[in-house]
Amino acid sequence: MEILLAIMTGILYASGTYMILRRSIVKLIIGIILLGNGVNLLIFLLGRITKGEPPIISPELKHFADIYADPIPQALILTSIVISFGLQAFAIILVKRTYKALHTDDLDMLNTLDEDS
Amino acid sequence: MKTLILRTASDILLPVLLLFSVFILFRGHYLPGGGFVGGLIAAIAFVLHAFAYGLKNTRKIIKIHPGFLMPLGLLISFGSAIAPLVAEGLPIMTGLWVPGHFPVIGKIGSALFFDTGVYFVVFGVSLTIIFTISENA
Amino acid sequence: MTDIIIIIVSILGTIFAMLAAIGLIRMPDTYLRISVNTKAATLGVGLLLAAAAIYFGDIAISSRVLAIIIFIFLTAPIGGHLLGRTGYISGNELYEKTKIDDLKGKYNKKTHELSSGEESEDSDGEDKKHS
Amino acid sequence: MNLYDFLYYVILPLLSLAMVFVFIRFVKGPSIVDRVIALDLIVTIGIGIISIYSIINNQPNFLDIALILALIAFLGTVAFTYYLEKRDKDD
Amino acid sequence: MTENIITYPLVVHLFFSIVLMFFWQKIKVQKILTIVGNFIALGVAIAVFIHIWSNGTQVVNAGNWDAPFGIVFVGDMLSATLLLLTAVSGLAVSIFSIVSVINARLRFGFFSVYHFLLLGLNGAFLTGDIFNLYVWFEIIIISSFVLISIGGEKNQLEGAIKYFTLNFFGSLIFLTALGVIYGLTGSLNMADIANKIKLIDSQVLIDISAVLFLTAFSIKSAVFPLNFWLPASYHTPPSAVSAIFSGLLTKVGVYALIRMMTLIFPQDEFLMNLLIVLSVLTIISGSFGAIIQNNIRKVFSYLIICHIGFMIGGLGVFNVLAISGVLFYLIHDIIVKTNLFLIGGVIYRIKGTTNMKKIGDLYHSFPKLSLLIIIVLFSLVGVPPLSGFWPKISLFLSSYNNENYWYFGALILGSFITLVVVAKIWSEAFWKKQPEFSIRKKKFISFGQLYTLQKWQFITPIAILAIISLYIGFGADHIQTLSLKIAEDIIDPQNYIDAVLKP
Amino acid sequence: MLLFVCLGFIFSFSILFLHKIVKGKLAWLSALVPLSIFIYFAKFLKRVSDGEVIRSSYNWIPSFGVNLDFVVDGLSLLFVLMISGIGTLVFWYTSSYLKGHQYLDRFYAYLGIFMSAMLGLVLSDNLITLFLFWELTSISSFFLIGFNNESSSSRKSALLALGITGIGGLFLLGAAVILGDISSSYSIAEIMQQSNEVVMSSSYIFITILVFLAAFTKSAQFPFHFWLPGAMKAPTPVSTYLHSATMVKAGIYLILRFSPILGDTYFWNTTLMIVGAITMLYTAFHMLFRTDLKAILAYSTICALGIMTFLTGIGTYEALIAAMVFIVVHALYKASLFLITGIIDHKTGTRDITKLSGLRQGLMPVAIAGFVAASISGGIIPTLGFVGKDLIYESTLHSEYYPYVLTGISILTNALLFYGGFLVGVKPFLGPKKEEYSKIHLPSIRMWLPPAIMVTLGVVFGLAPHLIGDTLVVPGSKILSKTSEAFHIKLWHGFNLIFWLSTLTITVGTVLYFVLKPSHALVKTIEKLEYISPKSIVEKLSLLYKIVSKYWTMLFQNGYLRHYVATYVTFIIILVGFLLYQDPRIVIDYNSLADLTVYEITIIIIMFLSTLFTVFTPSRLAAVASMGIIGFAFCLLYLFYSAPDLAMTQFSVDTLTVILFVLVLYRLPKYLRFSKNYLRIEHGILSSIFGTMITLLILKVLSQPKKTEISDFYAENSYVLAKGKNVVNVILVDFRGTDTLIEITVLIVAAIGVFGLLKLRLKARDKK
Amino acid sequence: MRSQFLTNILLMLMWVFLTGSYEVSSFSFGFFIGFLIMWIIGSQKGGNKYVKILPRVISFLFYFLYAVIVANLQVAYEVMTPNLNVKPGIIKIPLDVETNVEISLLANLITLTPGTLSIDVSDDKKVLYVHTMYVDDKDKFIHDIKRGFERRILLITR
Ligand code: NA
Ligand code: NA
Repeated sequence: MEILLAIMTGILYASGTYMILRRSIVKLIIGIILLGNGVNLLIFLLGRITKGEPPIISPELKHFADIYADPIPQALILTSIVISFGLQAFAIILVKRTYKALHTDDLDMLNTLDEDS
Repeated sequence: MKTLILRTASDILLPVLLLFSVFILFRGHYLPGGGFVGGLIAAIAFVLHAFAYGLKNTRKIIKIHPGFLMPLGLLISFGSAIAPLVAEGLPIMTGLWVPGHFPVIGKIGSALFFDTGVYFVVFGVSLTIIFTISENA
Repeated sequence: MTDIIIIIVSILGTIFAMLAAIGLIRMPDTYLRISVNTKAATLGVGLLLAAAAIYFGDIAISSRVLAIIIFIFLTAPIGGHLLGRTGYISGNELYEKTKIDDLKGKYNKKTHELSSGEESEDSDGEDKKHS
Repeated sequence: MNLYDFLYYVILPLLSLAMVFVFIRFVKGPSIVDRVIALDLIVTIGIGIISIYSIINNQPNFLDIALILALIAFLGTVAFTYYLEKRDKDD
Repeated sequence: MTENIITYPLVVHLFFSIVLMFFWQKIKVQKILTIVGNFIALGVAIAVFIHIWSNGTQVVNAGNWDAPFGIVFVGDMLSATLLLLTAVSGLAVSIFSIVSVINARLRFGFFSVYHFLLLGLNGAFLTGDIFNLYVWFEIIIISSFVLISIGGEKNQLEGAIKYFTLNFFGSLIFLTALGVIYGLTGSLNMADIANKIKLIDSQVLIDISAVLFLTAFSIKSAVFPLNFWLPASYHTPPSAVSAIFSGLLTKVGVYALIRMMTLIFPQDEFLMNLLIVLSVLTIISGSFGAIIQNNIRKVFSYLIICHIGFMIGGLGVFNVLAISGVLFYLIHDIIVKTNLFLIGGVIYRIKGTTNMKKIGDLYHSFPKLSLLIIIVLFSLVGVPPLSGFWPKISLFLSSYNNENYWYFGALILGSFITLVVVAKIWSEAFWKKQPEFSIRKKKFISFGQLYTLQKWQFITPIAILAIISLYIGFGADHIQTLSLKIAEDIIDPQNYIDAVLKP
Repeated sequence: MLLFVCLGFIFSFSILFLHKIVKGKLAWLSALVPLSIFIYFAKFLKRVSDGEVIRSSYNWIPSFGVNLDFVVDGLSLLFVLMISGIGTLVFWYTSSYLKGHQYLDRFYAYLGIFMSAMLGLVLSDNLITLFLFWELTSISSFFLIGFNNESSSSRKSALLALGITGIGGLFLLGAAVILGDISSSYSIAEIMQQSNEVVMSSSYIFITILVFLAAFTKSAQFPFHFWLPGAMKAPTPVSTYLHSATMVKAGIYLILRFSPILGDTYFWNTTLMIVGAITMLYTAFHMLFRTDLKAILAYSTICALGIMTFLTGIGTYEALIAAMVFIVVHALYKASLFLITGIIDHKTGTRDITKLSGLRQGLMPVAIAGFVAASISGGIIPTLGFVGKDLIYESTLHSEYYPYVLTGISILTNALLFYGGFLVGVKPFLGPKKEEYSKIHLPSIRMWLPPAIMVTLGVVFGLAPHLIGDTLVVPGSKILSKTSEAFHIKLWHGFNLIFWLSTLTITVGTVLYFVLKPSHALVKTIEKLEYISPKSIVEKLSLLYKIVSKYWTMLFQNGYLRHYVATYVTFIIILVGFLLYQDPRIVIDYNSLADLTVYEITIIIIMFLSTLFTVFTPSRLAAVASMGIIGFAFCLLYLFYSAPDLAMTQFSVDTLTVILFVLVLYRLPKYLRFSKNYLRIEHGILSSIFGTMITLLILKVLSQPKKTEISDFYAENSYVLAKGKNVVNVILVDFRGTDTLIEITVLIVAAIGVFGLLKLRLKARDKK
Repeated sequence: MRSQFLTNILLMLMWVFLTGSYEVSSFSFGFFIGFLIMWIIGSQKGGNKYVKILPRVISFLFYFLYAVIVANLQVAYEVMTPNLNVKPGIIKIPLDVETNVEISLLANLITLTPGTLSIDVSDDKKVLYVHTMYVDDKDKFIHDIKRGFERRILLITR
């Protein structure tokens, strides 16, 4: 299963990157979200996965009796999801503002800047 | 959206979802949940209301401005983070616990306050973002 | 004994879920698909949840499962209504064999106000011309 | 065949299959409303899968996720219809 | 107990950002609060510095969980120095922003976000946990992102989108690296990682994670070819914002590179060579960019890149002398680069543009201000004995002795181009007669129209920072002693590891 | 001593407050500053002539080994007295020359800085301090050349001069640093002790090259000479002081100072001789093609500098003495000629030699001074010039290498210098008086007395060469050539070979003076060859540099975001790919992997297909909906792999994101297919490689064993110590609570940002 | 005021229900939470009515359950048989129910019953548009609805 997930992670990275490389800002944001998912999956996988044993101690126990999933990657991913949410929200609004200012979704219209002014 | 059916539903769902969000918040230390998801659900409750009734009406029914919830929540979390520092000279984030055991919540300690702060922040942030967007959509 | 009940309930649930899925593929227009979705799936998932409630047999868990089921039954038709309405407004075509369309022309194109068509025949007629 | 095996080898695969069917509709569309219907149904079937999965793993906690899914997925549908309506209004 | 003092800078900034949020619309209160807050922060930073100077590395286990189980804050001399510099720049820029940032911006939480930014910077300098570092980075990014884009004119939005996307990419790589390092060591505590990484048998994997970290931090610090976001975005926001960006933001990346290179991957040949190559390219690229620009702020942006090259090259040489040079340069650079953009702001305020082709005559009209500015510009160039000069001794020498001749040459090139560019700025903006056309905006309140107090608010921070750079130059002995002390301290990772893990 | 070295700095700084005085009638008082320095240092003459070396040391930056160590020996005192003496005269002269100038105060400030820098430079015993003052001379020179800053050619010349001397300075720093490292001290005296180690070290050639580059750029040696004629854009006192008498000699000083350390090798001597000779000849001939007085003087200055380099290159005791004497000779006559030119320019408004004649009427004292100066320059007995020339021929004839060739070159150059000196110092005063110059009368004494004093000194020293020889030149040379041999400089050696050579020189010079007539046609001729001159080559190179810069910057910083991203990705691919290629082994223990089940595969397939769908669907909304499915698939995946909290969070965040998207999207236009096909393919390939690499990386990491110390600690203590059973939540609010605190802060900032981004603009618009 | 209190009690019960802990502390905490929620969302329009009707709605759910099962059997037949025999149509049904809750209830109920889907209620609340799979006789269909569900709802709500 890890192999499949590793491939899936690769696909997410690839498709996210591909989307970022498009000219549409909306696609850019979609790409960012895909990459965000991809990296979460990567952390999840590299922290090793365990089936059906959530890191929650049973009500009657004081610590785990059995194997359990590594909680650290989960906590990290949670944090990363929340942070990405903040960033994505802002990015989405940025797109909107940009569209309002420029009336285009085309990133290539945003290249005036780097030339010598 | 001007649809009667949705409005009726959102009337029912709003308090239920809020209740549920608090539930999710408090059980977080023992079971899946916590301040983050709780806060999101609370926000979603109002978002649903806003979809049904429009933003103006939703604003009317919220007593506390969401913009105020953000610093408030952060203050709560911040307070529980530095409480040990101020009170006992312990490092920040050190857990302080009230003796005793409570249903659902379990033990009451600074961690709970911390998570409550998270709840408010997430609630406030999500509402602020969504309200701002819909106002300027 | 509970095992058998669970098996039966879960089979039923699965069948209904499968029905909804197949229905979604087979049905020729949006409205029919919504119909299938709202009904079969709701029942199916309700049964599957019930299976879990039976399995755990704990009052706290059962009450939670009940809450989920209530919730699904509450929201599913509202979702169906919203989708149907939106589908109509955004002009999803009706199946070719559709016989009657009382809704035709009743939505105001700008405001999406829905008239009952009861006030006067004239306005009704005008709306028809529009569409 | 005990209960777990049955759920594991019969029910879950069937539900997965159902999900794939729905996904086919999602891809086919044709209209965005059809896609949203499919999305909604996928989540609904997912809730079913979760409840079976919680039995298999003897983890009642998983049902909470089903609860959250049920609550929130509905909002997704509302959002999409809201969008479609608004878009139509302004065109 | 006393070690808790190192967390005070965080407490102060977080506290003030919260309080500022409560005074959302009250601009006057906000202005006072932010000044008070930054003064307190400076006081705390000085106290922290003295404390660490006299008591050695301080470690706070947040949550009272022993390392490596909780998050640790580690204050060594390196952190203390950077905290102090952050506080100084932070205060200067806050004074500057009181007059230079328009009220509309202030009404939208400018100062609050500003304190969040400083909070992030302080946190990044203090944390001893790699994931925590990521989180601090994110608060830095989002704050800077907000500061860049609020008030979004077209070019600001353009800058913001590029800034966002490329920095997001940096975060992505950071997280990827984090995942790899966690997968390899099962730890997030940097000291612990440093210990555990030695036990990994696959050098290639260590190198890959190093390269990924390096990429992430290089994006932050604008190392070629990962620097594109910087010139694309630094000249768009208000000068106060650019000032804090240019002074501190890229330096966080450099700091992270220093930590990573000295603590986690010390003496890694591959990394060292890579850093040298990158530094040469960065210097060249920065100098290329700087020479062709006409906009002063853009010139400064490219100079930032060029000088980042100086620093990472020294890191690549990796010996006590080179690292002391890097640290000295870092100290100098934070103060001077902050000041440069403040100066850019004043020029903008006077002329309504920072395009060299369109301005002139500053020397004639503002002789004393010009004098102040030339001190800063010469500090930047490293005219001896001003601040930029001294670290070059260490860098020249260490690169030559280490046979990094390309880097040696690049240092000369970079220094030379900086000189030429600064002379060009002087010649164009200060000497030349004001050209005919003036693009001053209609409602623009120019410098001459300001009240005296406001003028002083513009000038004071520049003067303070200029005096500090003069101190760095003339009191180079102090700075060099400090840099050497830090360099000797960090070059042996065991010092840090022992302080954190208390064997 | 420090006080006197820094007196100029103090003076300049005080001008900030005293600018009114300095600008006013009392401006001439500022000459007291150099004068007091002159007097202070003159007191050392006795001790120095006794062979004493006076040191004074001030601690400054011991951690760098940088101290303000000053040493007064023959060489430095010679320079110090020249700097402060000529400085006095120039300061004095300036008070009249720039009388009433708006920025006279600034001018004095620059001069003051320059003077101190120059003093520091020649007095420093510490290489870094020397470099410090060296740079300050370049900087102050920049300000002085650009003094007329409204003229674009002034600014350009200033930039050029700074550019050339600036890069030279950096080379000097390089040399200083390496030298300091080899001998573990920056003290020149100490390095001199270890000159053997330096010469034997592997860095010797490199150091020497750096020193040469520094010296040649500063002293305008071929091919770096071209900045100097341009620097003559500066007001005349500057040309006098910096660009003939003092600063340009800093390079010569440097070579002299370093000759006991680096000298006496084949490389050292030949390089200096060759460069010196080329410079001498090249610029001497150039002199023939100039009509501007200052230009003639500029080229003759370079020529003289060439001679000095050349002499240092010969490197013998006599040659060093000759060089030092020639420095004094040149300073005296060249400074005078410049000041005289300044007077002419001031009075007639032109410096064109073809237009000037008959100025002796009305300017008699100036004319006399001019004649004497020309005589010194031409080496006519009994001036110091004669002494100097004698010494030159003596050294060339006794040179180790090619004595006759060297002597020939020297004769030719000296003859041309003779010509140049008379052209400037004599020709304008001869001939018929022109109408337009009839009203010319003698300027203020402050202007004509300084040159008069200097030429008088030139004669006095000529008659009594021991005045400088025994006190300064010989003691200085002894140190430089590490000898204690006595040497007495004399005016008259009898009718020996050298005398005849001098006579020959003067004869050739005289012939040239009468045969050659400066004309504009000649100027035109030389301008035709300009394109191959070092100046134009350097200008072309700098243009090329700019073009390359532009090309490079446009190549990388081209404004296209996707180009940037592609570069980032490529960067990672190259590095990580390279490393993976080094060790491509991936060993996976298949037993340790989780089993595959139908539902997992289904989820993965759905995730995969919806990812593809998201990427390729032409409908934006469908893409968003598809993102919803991906999010849901993630939710299930997290659930299957024991992460219920993640599943919850992922799904709720995803829904919220979809809502945001939906709220924002409906205003946006439909997706357009913007990108060109080849770009799509290119990006597709790039992305696929990136993705593949990530997959390989994951598999490679997974083949390593996992360490669980920390997770185990959490598992053990989550409930016991932190009182929570949901370990993930305990981590979030307790073990790693700080992360969470900052994470919610991030959210708040994002919200503030959203608020500001959407609202601020509206307000601004409202204001209109 | 009274209805507010009722809602508060209802929320408290739900809390107990969710937590599955039937202790005094749980009840009191639930009441407290409910009170807070009521305070935050303030005087919400329609809240009063919701309070009165909620118990009836819950009892009605069981009727829904029955209806849903019947509905599904029909759909199952339609889906599984090879030919599509549907003759769909959208039909306008005049309403006698008046309150929002009644209308919503009716609409949702219709949606959950055999072959029908409520699409929308007209803005003047006079008619309900229903999509149905089988239109054989329009008038009979309207009559069935009015006699069946609408009457039942009115019976319960009034
Ligand atoms: Na704690
Ligand atoms: Na139905």
